[in-house]
Amino acid sequence: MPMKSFRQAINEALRQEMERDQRVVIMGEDIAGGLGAPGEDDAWGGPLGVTKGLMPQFGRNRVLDTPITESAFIGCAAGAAATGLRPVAELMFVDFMGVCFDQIFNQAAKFRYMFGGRAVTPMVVRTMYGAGFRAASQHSQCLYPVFTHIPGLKVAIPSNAYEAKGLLAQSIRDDDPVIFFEHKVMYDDEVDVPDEPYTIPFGEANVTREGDDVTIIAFGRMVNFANQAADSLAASGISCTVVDPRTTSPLDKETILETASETGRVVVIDEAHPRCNMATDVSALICENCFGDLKAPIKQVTGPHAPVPFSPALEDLYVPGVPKIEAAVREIMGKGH
Amino acid sequence: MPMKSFRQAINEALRQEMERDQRVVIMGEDIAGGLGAPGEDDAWGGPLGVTKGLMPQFGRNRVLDTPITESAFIGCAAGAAATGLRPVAELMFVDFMGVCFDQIFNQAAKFRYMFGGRAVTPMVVRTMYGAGFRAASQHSQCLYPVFTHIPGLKVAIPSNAYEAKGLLAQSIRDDDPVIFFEHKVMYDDEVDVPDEPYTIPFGEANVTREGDDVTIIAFGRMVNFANQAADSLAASGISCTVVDPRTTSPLDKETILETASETGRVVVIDEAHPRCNMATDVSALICENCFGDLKAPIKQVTGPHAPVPFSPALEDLYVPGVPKIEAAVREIMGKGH
Amino acid sequence: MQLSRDQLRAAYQRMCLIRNFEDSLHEEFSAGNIPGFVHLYAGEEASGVGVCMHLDDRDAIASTHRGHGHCIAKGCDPRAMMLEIFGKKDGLCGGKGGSMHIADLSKGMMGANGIVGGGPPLVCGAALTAKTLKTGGVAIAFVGDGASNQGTTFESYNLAKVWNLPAVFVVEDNRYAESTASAWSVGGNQVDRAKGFGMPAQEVDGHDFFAVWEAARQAIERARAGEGPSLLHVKLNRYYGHFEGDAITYKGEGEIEQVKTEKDALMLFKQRVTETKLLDSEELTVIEEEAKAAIADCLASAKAGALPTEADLMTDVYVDYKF
Amino acid sequence: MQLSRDQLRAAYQRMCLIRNFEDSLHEEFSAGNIPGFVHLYAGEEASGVGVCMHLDDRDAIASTHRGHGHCIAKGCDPRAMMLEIFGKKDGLCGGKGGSMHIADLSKGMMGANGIVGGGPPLVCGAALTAKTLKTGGVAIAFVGDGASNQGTTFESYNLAKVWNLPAVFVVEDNRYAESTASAWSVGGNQVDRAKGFGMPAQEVDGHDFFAVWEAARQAIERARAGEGPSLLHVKLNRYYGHFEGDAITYKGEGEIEQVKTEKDALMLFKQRVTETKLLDSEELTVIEEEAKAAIADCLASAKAGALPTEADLMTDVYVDYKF
Ligand SMILES: Cc1ncc(C[n+]2csc(CCOP(=O)(O)OP(=O)(O)O)c2C)c(N)n1
Ligand SMILES: Cc1ncc(C[n+]2csc(CCOP(=O)(O)OP(=O)(O)O)c2C)c(N)n1
Ligand SMILES: [Mg+2]
Ligand SMILES: [Mg+2]
Repeated sequence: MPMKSFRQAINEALRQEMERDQRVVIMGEDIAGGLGAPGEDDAWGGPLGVTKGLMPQFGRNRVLDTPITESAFIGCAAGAAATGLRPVAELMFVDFMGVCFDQIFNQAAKFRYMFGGRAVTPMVVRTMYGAGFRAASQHSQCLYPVFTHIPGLKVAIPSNAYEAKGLLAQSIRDDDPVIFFEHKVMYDDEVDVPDEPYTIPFGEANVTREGDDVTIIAFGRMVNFANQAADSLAASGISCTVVDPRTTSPLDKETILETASETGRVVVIDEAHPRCNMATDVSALICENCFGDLKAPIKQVTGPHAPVPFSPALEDLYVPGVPKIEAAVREIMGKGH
Repeated sequence: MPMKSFRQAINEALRQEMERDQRVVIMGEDIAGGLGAPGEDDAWGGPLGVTKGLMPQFGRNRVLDTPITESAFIGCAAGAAATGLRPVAELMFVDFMGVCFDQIFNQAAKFRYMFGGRAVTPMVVRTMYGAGFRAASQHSQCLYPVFTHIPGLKVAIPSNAYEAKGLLAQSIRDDDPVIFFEHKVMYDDEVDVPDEPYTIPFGEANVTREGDDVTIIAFGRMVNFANQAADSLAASGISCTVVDPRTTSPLDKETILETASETGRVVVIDEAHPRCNMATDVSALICENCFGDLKAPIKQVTGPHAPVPFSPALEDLYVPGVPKIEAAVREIMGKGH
Repeated sequence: MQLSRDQLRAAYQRMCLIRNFEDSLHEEFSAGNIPGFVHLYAGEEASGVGVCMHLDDRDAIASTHRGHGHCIAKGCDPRAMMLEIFGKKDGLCGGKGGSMHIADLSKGMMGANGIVGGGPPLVCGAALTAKTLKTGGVAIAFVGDGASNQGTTFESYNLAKVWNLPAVFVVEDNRYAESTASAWSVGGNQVDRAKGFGMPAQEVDGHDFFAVWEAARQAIERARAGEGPSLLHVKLNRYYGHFEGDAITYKGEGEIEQVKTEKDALMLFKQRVTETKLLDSEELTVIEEEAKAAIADCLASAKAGALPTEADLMTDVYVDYKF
Repeated sequence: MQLSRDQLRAAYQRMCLIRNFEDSLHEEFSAGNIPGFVHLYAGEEASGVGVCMHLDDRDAIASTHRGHGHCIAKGCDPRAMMLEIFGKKDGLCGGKGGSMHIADLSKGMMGANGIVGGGPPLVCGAALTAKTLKTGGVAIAFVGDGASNQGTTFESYNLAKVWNLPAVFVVEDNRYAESTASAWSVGGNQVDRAKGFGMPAQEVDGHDFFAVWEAARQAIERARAGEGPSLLHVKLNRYYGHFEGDAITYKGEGEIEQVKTEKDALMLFKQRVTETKLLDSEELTVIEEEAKAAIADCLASAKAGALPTEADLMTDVYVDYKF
């Protein structure tokens, strides 16, 4: 299987779904670029080049550059989805949700319920999240817990290029609004990715490691850190299960509860701020449902309750890394580890 | 002590703080009303009459009616706070956060951190939340978990008129941005409220009942339901501690952990949707920190993962009520209860 | 352009249906039979109907919190609407939406909206669908004077212009947003604002069905012809409070009565068509009575309708989802 | 109105500081010495300085992601700014803000802003403070052409107008938002948009310091006199990419070079003041060299500065908070 970057995998999923279904259109700021300008057309292909090449193939009618107008174009995507298109809108950074959240959570997310089931809103919002890019407080947040909180939305957080391609294809084919999170420091990370189109179903976790001692549940980029931690812990005789839920909404409760019960020890890793986040969500779920099997407190490893600092010196301390995960695992394993 | 309604208590806190400090201004849509109109001035005093009478006393320069322009006026409050006023902005329903969230979470909340501690942003956003008003999906949400998630914001959720007056005075005197949640079905509820100004500190929970068997932690309107449930459970010999954290951010972890450890059995009540909410937040906290003292799973009683339905027949099923709380308590007490 | 007699009858019928629908809701609310927020469109009928007479099912509209009139004008079933407003299971939205969220996408009615300024972006979407799939459709956003100050509205003007979308923005200026006068809240004016975005715009007397109809015809034809968006500033008045329960103390004395006697939309319509002998007053009376009876019948159905049950609480959140 | 020789020297000095600041950042970024997103203001100096020459510490400005020039124009310390951009502990914001969040409220600089359209509402707030506390201050929002399409910007126009705030909106139209031309993205035009909101507006050549200075003088005097907000549409060009790292392939061939040779702001300023004998070219050369040396010195400090440490991570989140 060919190695592909996270960026390529997303580009490929978009391309294949656009080839497959004429109703799929993509829109966003500078997703092609160069509009109205004398120089190169498709000059940008998105701020980090993820959508490059799609405009030349599909034309300006299906690759729609927008003015800087998130509430209008995200709402436009919702309205288009409700009337027959399948738009994929790019919210450049999820940090910008604050200027357009209404169209996502009060409009798109609620159409179906408010309208008594007589609406489908097959739209996707692709968006960048996460710290580590030296992009400071307003371009580094996670915020998927906020979207996960909202009924009517689905939330996908791929942990590598393979996952990204399959989950994005599913997001586009899905009939509900999906928020698709891309970690901005992962775009160059490569794994094997099949050329042919495939989908990964929502609500089915991926167990990336199986072990006996501790279950680590992690999201997005953190899955990779969890895997690394598990590998290194294995060397000191601690065997971990690692669970990548893939989607936070729907959440694969069964796999989470099963793997938690099996080991009886759980660490949840979430890059997001600690309050009302996925670490609390999963911890609470486990504590309510497999209490009897638990041998130790459920540890949460998360970003701190602070905005993301600019200085690399601080940002590196900010992001939960492999050592913190290992330490948490050792802690609940108790003395001697 | 005189009985006052939740509405009166809030009005009184605003009035007293405006009397106390010339820099306090209030702003919002129709908070006085009648602007530019031939009829009564102060015609509305807010959509539910909460700010009635303040404009006649303080004038149009301190009681600022706005056009329908939440992002401009909430951002204006942030900018005014950073430059020397102490604005209290009314976001009529918290459901409208989606058109102005950026000014709250990326601007006001982050100024201090982004600017290296060289900013204070003493603003309050008063806002209505909660179901039960037959106001349907876009006027009934809780959403405080979303604000609680954001570092830099403080979040107060008074459970009755006494709490409302003291917490609002504290919110206005506080030097950080505070989101103040008012449950719309509580405005007519009365309790004893002193005439003189007082504040209730943030991050100090109120233990409204003390008991041995189960700790119930609840927020806002749910505190009253929890108290009722505790009273009725007492009749069947189950003795409950009820904790009202008052603010979700900061959260009084000590009281929560202490009372949880004392009883070893915990039920968390949160009207909000179940994912990434305060029920998960508090459950996870307890599970991580007093696991050894727990005798039973931590139960969560929350609103469902669905938008709030309009039909009273459905909305009544939607809101977590006293019977559900009692059932949860009985469930973790085990057989025989 | 000239309206046929059939069209005139249809227009009057819709206006009468709306008036009766709203008048009965006013009574029912006062009697305590309807919960929640109810915003009535009585007085503004000529606008919704004048615009929607040019539309068919491939065309879409997005409405506001004051949505009943737009719904009826766009062809939604008043009975199902009434059931909805009463929170009944057979309501147009299964009782889940209520007055502020009535919608019928099969009729191109994209929903009333509880969020002021919520509709215009959605209309850009419907217009984009029409343009992309070449359906020949257009999309209309109804925007209150209050909503005309919301950022989402301005952004939609610009997006529609820049993308040359088949969209029309109808600013229904009933002189108040809640208790606040548009004379105060609107900096500049609606027509100049539209021109600032490069859109043609005109002011229209919203009591005059024929004026609305003609202005809408031009705007909609323009959009259908691929010539892009435009705006109508429709000036009119609402007869009831902002929402039911509003004491309306902010209005001037006799303000509503004067409008009712001098330029009621139904009255003006009737005068015009009888004076010009397009329709005779008997057939108009028949239409009025039929409308009255029809709404009374809807009301009876709504009162008799069954409530939704626990089984309905968690349906329709998603098309499919693993809970 | 006439600028004094001292004012002219000060203006040229600030423009030179900005140019050198940005040119060195460009080099440092290319050398891999600065992380993150860096947006340079080189080429646009006449705008920030032409406006801010009218301001003092009671006045406030809100900037954009492209904020360095506004900071320097408003009197922020370039050394502390440079330390900030290098993420150092003694940076203007303790290293926590970085290029996109530089601020100094003590100088009335309310912050660069990572959110396009984030600033205008904040400026309404600063203007409200000035009006309420009667400080005599005014507040200026710098708005990119791209940001001019954001709803927050339009809402702020209206709020400033309706509340008659002492505010000025300076739309710095450098012809591009990222790679997208304003000729495409802006429906209508800036001046007509302002007029649509009832605000006076004028177009200004942003390469010409004197034109900006004079237009800003009028707008700011108007605001100070309590006559309300207005707008300037300043047309100019940026010399570098949208952010550092941008290959700028969307621009036409020779587009930047032509501006540089024909209407560079510093060049035009120098021509004008020497031709009119307001300043002589020797003193200008001294200013240039001093600016160059000053920035080199800032850069040295920035490189030598200490990094923040773990102890700094959780400070400044709140004024006080019980964790
Ligand atoms: C974003 C938002 N802000 C405020 C409100 C509360 N609200 C509901 S209707 C209304 C007034 C709307 O006025 P206008 O647009 O003129 O419509 P009208 O009621 O006159 O038909 C307001 C402020 C809301 N629903 N949504
Ligand atoms: C709300 C929001 N949307 C998009 C962006 C990404 N972005 C940053 S700068 C920029 C272009 C801004 O263009 P303009 O306002 O013309 O300013 P210029 O860069 O030309 O100075 C964009 C799209 C953002 N930071 N915030
Ligand atoms: Mg109105
Ligand atoms: Mg620009």
